[in-house]
Amino acid sequence: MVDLRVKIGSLALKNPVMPASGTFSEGLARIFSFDHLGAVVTKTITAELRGGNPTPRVAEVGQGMLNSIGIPSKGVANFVEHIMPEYERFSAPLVVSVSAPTAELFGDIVRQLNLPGIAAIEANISCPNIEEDGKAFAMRSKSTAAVVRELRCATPLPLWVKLTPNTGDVAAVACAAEENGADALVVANTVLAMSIDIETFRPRLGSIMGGYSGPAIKPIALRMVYQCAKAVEIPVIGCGGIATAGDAVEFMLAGATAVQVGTATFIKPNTMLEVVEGLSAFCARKGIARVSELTGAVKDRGMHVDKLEALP
Amino acid sequence: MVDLRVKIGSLALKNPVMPASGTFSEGLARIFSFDHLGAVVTKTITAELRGGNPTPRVAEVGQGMLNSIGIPSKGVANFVEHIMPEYERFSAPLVVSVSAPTAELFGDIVRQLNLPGIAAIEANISCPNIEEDGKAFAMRSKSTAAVVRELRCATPLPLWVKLTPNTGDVAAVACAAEENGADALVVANTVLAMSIDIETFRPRLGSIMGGYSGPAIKPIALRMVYQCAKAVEIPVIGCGGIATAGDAVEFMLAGATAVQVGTATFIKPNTMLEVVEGLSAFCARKGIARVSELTGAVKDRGMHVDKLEALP
Amino acid sequence: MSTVAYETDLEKAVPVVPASSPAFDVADIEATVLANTPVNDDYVHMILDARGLALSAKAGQFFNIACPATTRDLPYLRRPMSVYRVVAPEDRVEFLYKVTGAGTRGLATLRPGDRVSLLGPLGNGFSLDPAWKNIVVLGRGVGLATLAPLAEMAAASGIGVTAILSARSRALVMSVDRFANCGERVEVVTDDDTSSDPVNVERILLRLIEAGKADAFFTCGSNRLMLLMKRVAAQFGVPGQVAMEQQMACGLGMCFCCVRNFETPDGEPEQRRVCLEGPVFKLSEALSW
Amino acid sequence: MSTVAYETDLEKAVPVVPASSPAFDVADIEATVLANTPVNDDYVHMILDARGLALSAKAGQFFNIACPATTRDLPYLRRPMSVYRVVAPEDRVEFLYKVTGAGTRGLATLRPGDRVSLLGPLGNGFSLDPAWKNIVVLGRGVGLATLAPLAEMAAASGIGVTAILSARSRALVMSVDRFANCGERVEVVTDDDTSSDPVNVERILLRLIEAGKADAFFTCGSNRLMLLMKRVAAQFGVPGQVAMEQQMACGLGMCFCCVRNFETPDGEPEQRRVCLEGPVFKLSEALSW
Ligand SMILES: Cc1cc2nc3c(=O)[nH]c(=O)nc-3n(C[C@H](O)[C@H](O)[C@H](O)COP(=O)(O)OP(=O)(O)OC[C@H]3O[C@@H](n4cnc5c(N)ncnc54)[C@H](O)[C@@H]3O)c2cc1C
Ligand SMILES: Cc1cc2nc3c(=O)[nH]c(=O)nc-3n(C[C@H](O)[C@H](O)[C@H](O)COP(=O)(O)OP(=O)(O)OC[C@H]3O[C@@H](n4cnc5c(N)ncnc54)[C@H](O)[C@@H]3O)c2cc1C
Ligand SMILES: Cc1cc2nc3c(=O)[nH]c(=O)nc-3n(C[C@H](O)[C@H](O)[C@H](O)COP(=O)(O)O)c2cc1C
Ligand SMILES: Cc1cc2nc3c(=O)[nH]c(=O)nc-3n(C[C@H](O)[C@H](O)[C@H](O)COP(=O)(O)O)c2cc1C
Ligand code: FES
Ligand code: FES
Repeated sequence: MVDLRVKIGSLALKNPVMPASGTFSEGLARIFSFDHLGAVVTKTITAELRGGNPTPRVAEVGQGMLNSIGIPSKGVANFVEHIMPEYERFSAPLVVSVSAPTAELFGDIVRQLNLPGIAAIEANISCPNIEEDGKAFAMRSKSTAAVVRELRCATPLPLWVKLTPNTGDVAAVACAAEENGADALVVANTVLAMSIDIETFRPRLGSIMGGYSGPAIKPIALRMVYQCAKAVEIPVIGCGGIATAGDAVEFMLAGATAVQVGTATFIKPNTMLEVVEGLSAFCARKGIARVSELTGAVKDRGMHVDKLEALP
Repeated sequence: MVDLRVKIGSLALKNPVMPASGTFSEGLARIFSFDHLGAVVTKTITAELRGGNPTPRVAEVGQGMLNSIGIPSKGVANFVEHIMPEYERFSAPLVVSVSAPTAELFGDIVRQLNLPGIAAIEANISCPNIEEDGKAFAMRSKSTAAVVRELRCATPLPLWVKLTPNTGDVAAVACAAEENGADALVVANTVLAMSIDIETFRPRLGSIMGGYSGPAIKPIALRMVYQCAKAVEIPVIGCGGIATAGDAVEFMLAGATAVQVGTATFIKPNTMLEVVEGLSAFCARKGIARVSELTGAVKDRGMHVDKLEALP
Repeated sequence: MSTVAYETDLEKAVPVVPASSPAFDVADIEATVLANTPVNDDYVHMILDARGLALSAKAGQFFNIACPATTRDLPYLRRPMSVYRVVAPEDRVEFLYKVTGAGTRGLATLRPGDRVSLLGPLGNGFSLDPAWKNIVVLGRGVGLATLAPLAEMAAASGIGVTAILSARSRALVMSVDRFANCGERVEVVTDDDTSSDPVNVERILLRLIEAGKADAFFTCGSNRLMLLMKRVAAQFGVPGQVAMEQQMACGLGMCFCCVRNFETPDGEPEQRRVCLEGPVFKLSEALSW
Repeated sequence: MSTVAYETDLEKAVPVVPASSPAFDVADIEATVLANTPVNDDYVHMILDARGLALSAKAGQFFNIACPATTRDLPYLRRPMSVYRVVAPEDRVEFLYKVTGAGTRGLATLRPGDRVSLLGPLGNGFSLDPAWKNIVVLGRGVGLATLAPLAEMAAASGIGVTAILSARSRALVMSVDRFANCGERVEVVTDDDTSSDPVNVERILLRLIEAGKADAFFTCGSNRLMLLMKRVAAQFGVPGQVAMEQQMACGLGMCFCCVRNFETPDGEPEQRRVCLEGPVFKLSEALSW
């Protein structure tokens, strides 16, 4: 029997597999029980009520998709009253993803979520900081440091910080999050991208640009997990294009302690279960007793990164 | 007859299709004549002699590839004596891609290339600036400004500046290049990425990380072309994942004046010819007299970018 | 399946899905193609051998189908398809689709014996009020695929059906036999002879209302016809249902890709997910698309 | 073809490739599959109907083949494959490949009548010195596919051939008939009976040199055997050629993906492109891989 347990800081998970925020809801419980998952992660919620983006909100592009869902939200009270109870019957720890337009408001929302039944907070800081120039917090070390510091003061819960792949220096942002009290990093969110319908000349998304996800972004997310895991001591949770157990192994080898499955669930709702089972089978075949041994086990010693590639 | 001519600043091209640097050589002339192309662009050359990177230098990842070729170079003299003459027999203007480790050395190399037979210089500034912290010039506006200023003083030839998609703010870098005298921008180079062999636990590339290219990166490059074309007045040349005439149309709608075809040539050596013919057929069907009318013709008026996406 | 393992062949995972548990009302199953035959230039009729939950699909519900890659296309997302017919005792689920883009081109390459992944049944189907005696079904294009099983369900409940089938030309009207077979009155209106003109369709609806043949309205497949039916329904207080389409990713209410605007009974605007809250909605709450 | 149009169906472009011009010695052609038959558990023999330049391929040259997508794999890059046989008068080009990963799994799904894109002929093939009377060919695994046409080419030039075929077991030695048919001496050595042991292979080589049957050495398919042959060749001054493999993208010398290290005659290290400068190299300049 392979030991699938992993630890994200103080939080023990029965296995390293969980959904990515926004690609998962109670609806999936119509297909399998969340008891099989390492954790569940909610769609990002905000304190303010938010409507939705214009349609179309999705475009298929190659082996991936663009979305411009944005973060429609019915607020914290609605979440606590209506959404949270849906997860009570499952043993998987509940991670709540939150967002806010200023560091202070980030503090406010997590203070409202210091509740039994919530195992950790995932701060989606890939959203614009409206107090500065509107760039996402996670684009720069400085704004990341500020928001994480605020969050750290505001919650005693384990604090996961989710980074954006759109920054030029993800390792520096990762360090800023660690130094200011993050317990773990989620690497990463969607890649900003675009598609145009050449028949109508119109952007394929109602919001012109949107987030690219799915297998196509896997090598980019994997590279960032590798860079972040080298840069920080706290656990890194890999996310981006994971669709098979082999992908999960690859992210763990690169340095991830756990993985999040996003878009793949849309293509094959059972993906997370298959990843759990496949990780176990892989370790068994390789004679690996604990899945956690995979973390950072990439054999890169003696290898060097080419200095003439465009290294951020 | 559709008019396929486009102008990149003062340089008139018979059509908007050319190869991307490093994905093209005289070898392709064994399959078709370069007279059919808008321009030819050489593999990046450097002044200093450079050996190659360790193998493996290529990995197939989904609908794209990673490469860690780096920039092996036999120097300028070898280029002028042995490579340039190979292109003399073709009517397509010759664009020479150059790179250097400091702004000053960038100046030095282009001074040696002020030769008849060279129609333009493409500065590949996605290479590390060894005088600063080793980050690629094109990662930041400041280092971009410095190197473009130097280049502008050093050459009277049309100066194209090729940007990296790995920066967090490509539009700002584009502006820095324009303000300092670039005649055109090439958007963009490969995306830094990684892949690990889960059987051997070893990185798939000898240099651990490498450049991601092919259809998988198209929506990212397209987004950057759109952002850059909105930000600058000079022509933008689109590059990244273009494999069909439809892709070329998409890049032109987003704001590109011309396009470069890279990896697709490896998959289908005739791709550039097919794109030229396909552009003509597309315009004919749509009743468009000049292909240049496609540039920036995306119908985005009245549409707005969602502020809650991770906008760089 | 369009999901692909790029990597080393990995141990085949055995999913731990207790599909028989009552809490689980949706399943991702592998069905086997029995037939996949063009009905005319555009439309293909696919018959699958399926098991389990799939056989419980009701009129108006749909499946999210994984479309195979071809030499030309690599469809990534699944495609939602209304159930066209279920013959539960024979383990058969059928679809009728129009070959349009990457996904349906892929579906069209399936041969008998091929396997296809089917997620469902999804969404809320049509509902029939036992008090109704006669209903009117108005459809166009591929909307007929969605309405055909509704007509049969009504017939099975002893509800009379008048079907108004609209199309460009007579040759393109499909499923006339399916509608007629269950003893329904069928009116075919076409663009060719201008009988599909809204004015004429409205005249037919009014006639049916007058004749007491319109206890409820049902429509699918045309925005224009939906708006017409909605107006007439409001005017005469006829209850109605419409099956909507919207681009989807998950089909399960998770991604919020498939929202459309609706109006609540008090006239407030509201975004709803077509996959979860629909695809069948109250005609009175539906808005133009 | 693994290139795929994700977008709207675009006007089919007519390439302006003057394939008949003498300057153009490589072409990307569509060949038709005549047969694609397993020869044993691992290997498949593919026979294509091809035209034009493809029929000029020589032993040691190769084609870069576009492998079809399957439900499991979406190979993106082309795969280089040595020409196994060309029967120009019958428009036939043949390959022998081992089913290994995404590309060859895709190839294995091809059926007679299917089309496959073939770029070539590429690279430099083997060369024979008319002064040679007898050569020795040493191969293992899929390397035999590369060497088989060389043996035939030699036989056609009146050069005697001794073929040493190495394999895990007798059952896995392919093409023995192809080698034997052209009147060659064939020695099969296997791991099973330890006859494939380097010591034994060296003994055979020495015997052939002594017997005057080794005017030149040729090898493909095994690093170990290549090193052995290189050592013996150097010791006895026998000229030699080796066909190398390396992962490729373009196959045309453009991308520099396929470099390997070699040593020049003066012992200097040098990187060369296997696709352009090779795949056949002087044995004396080849290095271990
Ligand atoms: C609930 C529901 C039931 C449906 N039932 C049927 C049916 O029974 N028969 C049938 O032929 N079609 C049906 N459709 C439309 C179907 O899902 C396909 O989208 C459509 O056939 C075109 O897909 P494609 O892959 O061929 O085209 P593509 O151009 O490749 O599609 C690109 C993307 O746009 C989406 N898309 C394109 N057209 C539509 C549309 N009309 N509605 C929703 N998304 C669209 C596709 O799903 C895909 O994500 C239904 C749609 C919905 C939402
Ligand atoms: C000049 C030349 C001639 C060849 N001739 C033959 C032949 O006649 N028969 C045959 O079976 N194979 C031959 N090969 C190897 C062949 O190109 C394939 O790479 C190999 O069959 C495995 O490909 P795959 O797609 O099944 O495996 P995958 O694991 O999917 O391959 C992944 C990548 O690695 C590359 N790769 C894997 N193995 C090799 C290899 N041994 N050499 C080069 N690249 C490799 C593939 O091309 C691909 O880019 C030849 C290679 C070269 C360079
Ligand atoms: C439809 C959709 C909605 C998403 N919503 C959110 C969200 O609310 N909060 C968030 O942090 N990430 C969100 N994401 C990003 C995912 O959590 C994930 O980071 C990204 O999709 C990359 O992983 P994947 O390739 O496995 O999908 C969303 C992604 C998709 C596709
Ligand atoms: C094998 C290979 C080598 C490359 N070498 C160079 C180079 O020397 N200089 C350069 O500016 N870009 C180089 N590039 C990047 C391409 O020019 C192009 O920007 C990138 O591949 C994206 O375009 P594509 O997706 O069409 O390939 C190289 C790309 C590949 C795949
Ligand atoms: S398709 Fe995902 S919510 Fe409807
Ligand atoms: S494969 Fe491109 S240079 Fe050899």
